[in-house]
Amino acid sequence: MQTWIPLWLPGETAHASAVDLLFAGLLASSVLVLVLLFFLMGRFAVHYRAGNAGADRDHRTKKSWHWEVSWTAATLLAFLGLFVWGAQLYMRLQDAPADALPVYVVAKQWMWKVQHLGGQREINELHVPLGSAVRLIMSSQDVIHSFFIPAFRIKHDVVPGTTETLWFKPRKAGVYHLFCAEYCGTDHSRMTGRIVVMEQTDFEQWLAHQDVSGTMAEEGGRLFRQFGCGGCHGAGAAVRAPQLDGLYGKAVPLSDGSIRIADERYIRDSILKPRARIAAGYQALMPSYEGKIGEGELVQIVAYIKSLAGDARPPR
Amino acid sequence: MTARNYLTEDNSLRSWFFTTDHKRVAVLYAASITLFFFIGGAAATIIRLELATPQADLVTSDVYNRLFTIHGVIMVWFFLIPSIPATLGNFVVPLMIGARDLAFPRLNLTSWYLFVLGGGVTLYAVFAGGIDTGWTFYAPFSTMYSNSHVVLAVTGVFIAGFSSILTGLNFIVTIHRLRAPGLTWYRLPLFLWSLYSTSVILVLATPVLAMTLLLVALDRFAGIGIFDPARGGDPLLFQHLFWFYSHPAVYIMILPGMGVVSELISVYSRKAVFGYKFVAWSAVAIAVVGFFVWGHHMFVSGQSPFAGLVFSFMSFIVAVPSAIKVFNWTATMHKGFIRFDAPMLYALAFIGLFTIGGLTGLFLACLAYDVYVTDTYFVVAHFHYIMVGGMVTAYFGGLHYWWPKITGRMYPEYWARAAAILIFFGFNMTFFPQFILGILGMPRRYHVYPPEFQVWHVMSSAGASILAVAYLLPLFYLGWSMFFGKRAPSNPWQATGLEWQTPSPPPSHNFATTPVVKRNPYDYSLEGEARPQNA
Amino acid sequence: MKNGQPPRELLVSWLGLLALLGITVFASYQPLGAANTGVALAIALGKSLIVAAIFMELRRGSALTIVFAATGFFWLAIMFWLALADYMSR
Amino acid sequence: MPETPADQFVDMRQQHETAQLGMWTFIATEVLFFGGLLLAYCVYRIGDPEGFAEAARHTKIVIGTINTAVLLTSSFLVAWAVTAARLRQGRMAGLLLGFAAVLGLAFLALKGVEYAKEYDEHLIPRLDFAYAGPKATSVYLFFSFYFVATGLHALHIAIGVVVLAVIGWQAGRGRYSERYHSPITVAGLYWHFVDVVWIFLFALIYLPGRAS
Repeated sequence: MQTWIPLWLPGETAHASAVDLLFAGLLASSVLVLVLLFFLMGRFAVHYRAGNAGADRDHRTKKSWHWEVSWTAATLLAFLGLFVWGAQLYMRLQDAPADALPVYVVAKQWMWKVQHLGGQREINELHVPLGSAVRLIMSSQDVIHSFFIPAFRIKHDVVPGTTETLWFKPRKAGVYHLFCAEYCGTDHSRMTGRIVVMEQTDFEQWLAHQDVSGTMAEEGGRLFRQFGCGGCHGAGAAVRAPQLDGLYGKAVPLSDGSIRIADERYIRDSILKPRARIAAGYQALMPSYEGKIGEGELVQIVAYIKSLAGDARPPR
Repeated sequence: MTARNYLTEDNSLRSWFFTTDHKRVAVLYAASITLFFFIGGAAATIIRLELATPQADLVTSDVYNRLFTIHGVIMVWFFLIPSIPATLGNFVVPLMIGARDLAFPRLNLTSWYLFVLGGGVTLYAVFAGGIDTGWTFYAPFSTMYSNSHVVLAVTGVFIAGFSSILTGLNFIVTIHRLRAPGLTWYRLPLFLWSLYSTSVILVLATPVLAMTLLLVALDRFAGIGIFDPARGGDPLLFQHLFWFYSHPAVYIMILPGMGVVSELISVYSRKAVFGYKFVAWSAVAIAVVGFFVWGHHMFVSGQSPFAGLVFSFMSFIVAVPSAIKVFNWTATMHKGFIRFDAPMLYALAFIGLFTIGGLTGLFLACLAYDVYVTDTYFVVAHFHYIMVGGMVTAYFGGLHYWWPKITGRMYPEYWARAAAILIFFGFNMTFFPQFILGILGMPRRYHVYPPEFQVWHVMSSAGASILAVAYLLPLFYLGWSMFFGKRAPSNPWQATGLEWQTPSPPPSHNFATTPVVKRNPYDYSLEGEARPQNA
Repeated sequence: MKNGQPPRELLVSWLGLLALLGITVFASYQPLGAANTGVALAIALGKSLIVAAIFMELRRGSALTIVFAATGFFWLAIMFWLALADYMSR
Repeated sequence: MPETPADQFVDMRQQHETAQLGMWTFIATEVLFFGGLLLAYCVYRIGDPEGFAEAARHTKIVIGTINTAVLLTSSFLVAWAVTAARLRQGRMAGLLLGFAAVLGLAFLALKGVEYAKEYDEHLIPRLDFAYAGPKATSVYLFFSFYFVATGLHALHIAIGVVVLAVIGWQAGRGRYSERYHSPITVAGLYWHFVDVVWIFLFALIYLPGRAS
């Protein structure tokens, strides 16, 4: 990866290749415009310099509107094409594949804390298997950070108070840079890490060799009981609260008539701001857990509630 | 014995600090922004020195963060935004429209005092320990987590904001109400069209920044929680409010430059600007459409994908009027009598650098590509091509062009051309490598960085040292020319504008008799002879 | 206008404004659901138009003055439209 | 009495039009200034309409309504004063502006009473805020907005009172006429604008949630 004068960073996902193609398109059109412009400027500057008395300056273009209309139309068309190209790639980035492997990321000044479904934890490193799509569920404990993997051509801000997601599907084993791309204070430039892409079998071995006190769902379940959530949400509870079994990924009708998909952000918001969105047919009784649950605990509870739905696929 | 002019009218210090003459206010502004330019430049110099190696060796991370914050805050609010409008604009707007002064001369002086006060408060924040939020003051870092003088700095910018609002207000009203007889809108020089558009942005966007900064300050010391997620606030709301100002502010920092270049290209090509109406209205279009695009700073921030699509689309649209201008400037040179005086060299450099900056702007408007290069050095390179390659170059071009009018002296042409060329090369050497760094994935605002990026950083730092020398040159030869330069005639460039039809330097009241405008601007004969607007 | 008497149009506008104030307070206590907000804002807009047209003499103002008066609100609409476009589609 | 225009103007008419246009431009600036704050209000109100309704019920609608009437009346007096001044009824104009300024002071006094009540009810964010109930977060944000918005508005009123007093005094000495009335007209525009801001603040702060 180390060359003396690096000129290019190879893209290592299918998305990265598509982005690189887009880059080539943008670059080609820009260079075309620049060459044309510099050629004309250079030619005019030389040929029509004041010293060149011999240049033909009669028959100047007087009427300008057809020139104006044609170059305006040409630029507009080219821009529209580039817009559509960039936009459809971007929209593809919004939908993670159904079988993507969820990994939880909590950002804080100045480190990335990662937890896998099996409970394995790592800091400033993210081990992922080759050939499988990975979906990061990210939240921040303090300020805004941004999860940036240059080799995959993706980044997304991690904003405190909400959950953001990002997915990728590596196609080559190796070690890649992880950067924090949103300025976050003193050690912003040291909030970096490694993305380690391993063969499937190596990855499983790696998972098995980590110290684990329980899967995320198990730990989340412990917290669920510790906070007494089951007192209302459990089967046969005295208070009538929505059942959480099979909740994840479902469409939930709300009391204001709208419908929300129960994704990670919904579950998280429902714990922290339970009164903002009330499931239809229920009373607004639940207290807010804002400030009572740490960011790391929260993702475990979310993982637990997700596990109640049987599988961990992202919502459609 | 020279005739009395605005410089020699009264030499007491008091007459300068209580002047209501727009020309003197312009000189006051020029002096103060020059000071700020070199303060911001000093910060940039240390940054570039530090980045020559991947490790931290010159300063600590906390100091580094303060340096790039100061560089940004000073350069944006205390140099770029007032640069062309408050100095060149202040000086030539009344002259170009044949008026005796701006509509509100006392307000104009007030605006300079507010600027100095805001600058003073900001500098105090710097010397009291600095600010480490970046010029963008992103919440909740600025409101909850930063341990630096955020409230002071924000106060300084807040005050300076009112200074720019007052300048904008003054220009708008002046251009509407104080034009000389016969000076219709389509006879206005294009510099005025772009200053008018700039003023519209100043007046309508700056108050939103004022409110945003006020909320940041209140969030910080009064805990109102508007941007604090722990209190139910939304950090993205800060970004919406901030960029509602700060994206249009980018056009505050380029439109005046476009205006200057329109003047220069025409004068030194001895030809009317090609497609006058298109160039004029494209300035207005940029000012208006520029308000619809701010969300392109937020494509990866957690804004909804739908909003991303809208903002991306609008960002492509706003690039069209800029393209129109570039094409028209080039067409203006066609069949002209092109002279390569220093201002023209700056104008040509502007077109080239601005075009590169603008085209790379398309990369950033393009959703999927922006996801990759936003918050990397690609963005840093892009906006320096616009702000420094564009605006600062245009400022120097305009400064040289109107220098004889302002000081009554000619600058030394040889040195001026040398500086222009040196600036052009130093600039490209500094900032072009940063595009490559961005494409390699180097994030911005990094104090230490992985070693594979070093070679490009070294090149950039080397370029920066050339650029630093190049920017110091004009300080010396322009300073020299103020006292020893050749005396300037009233119209050294044989230009058509009204400002050239009065002595250099102009008398205190600009014109002996109010000029009557009879012609379009840029009226040159086929042989390149100028026909002044009032002839 | 006689000495010591207010011009008729000013007097009428003032009484109209006070009447609208009464109406808006009354209406806010009526259970109209989501329409309460709409009614309150519509009446606020009505009151502002009276103030602008009569007290601020926009009614007799030049086209330019009217454009200037409207500009601030147009730009406000841009800000609300695009920012809320984000919030409503999240 | 200045009967000749300032240096940069050709005649009084041009000077007057310029002053007016300047004030309208300033008003456009002010619209966007308050607009930024209103956007914050709208975003959070849309996020939790019921929370904001609940919070709004804790505002003092009687004082708010009286204050609205006070401002509307003072605006009316100012408009009347401008007409009077142009007709060279200087004493009359001075008196009316004086009244208007006094109404402005009354507004501020009532606002003070209101703040005191809210302090007693522990509704001041950070300083003294205690609110039990599920909607506490939204109530907090609402009152943050409330104090910033009304505080800034009160600052505008305070500046306006000083301006009205000075202009009123000048008017009383017969300074203004049909020929020269820019300062009084422009001051009036400012006062009416501050009134308009209040009209919207009243609808957004005091009226929500009254019906339920």
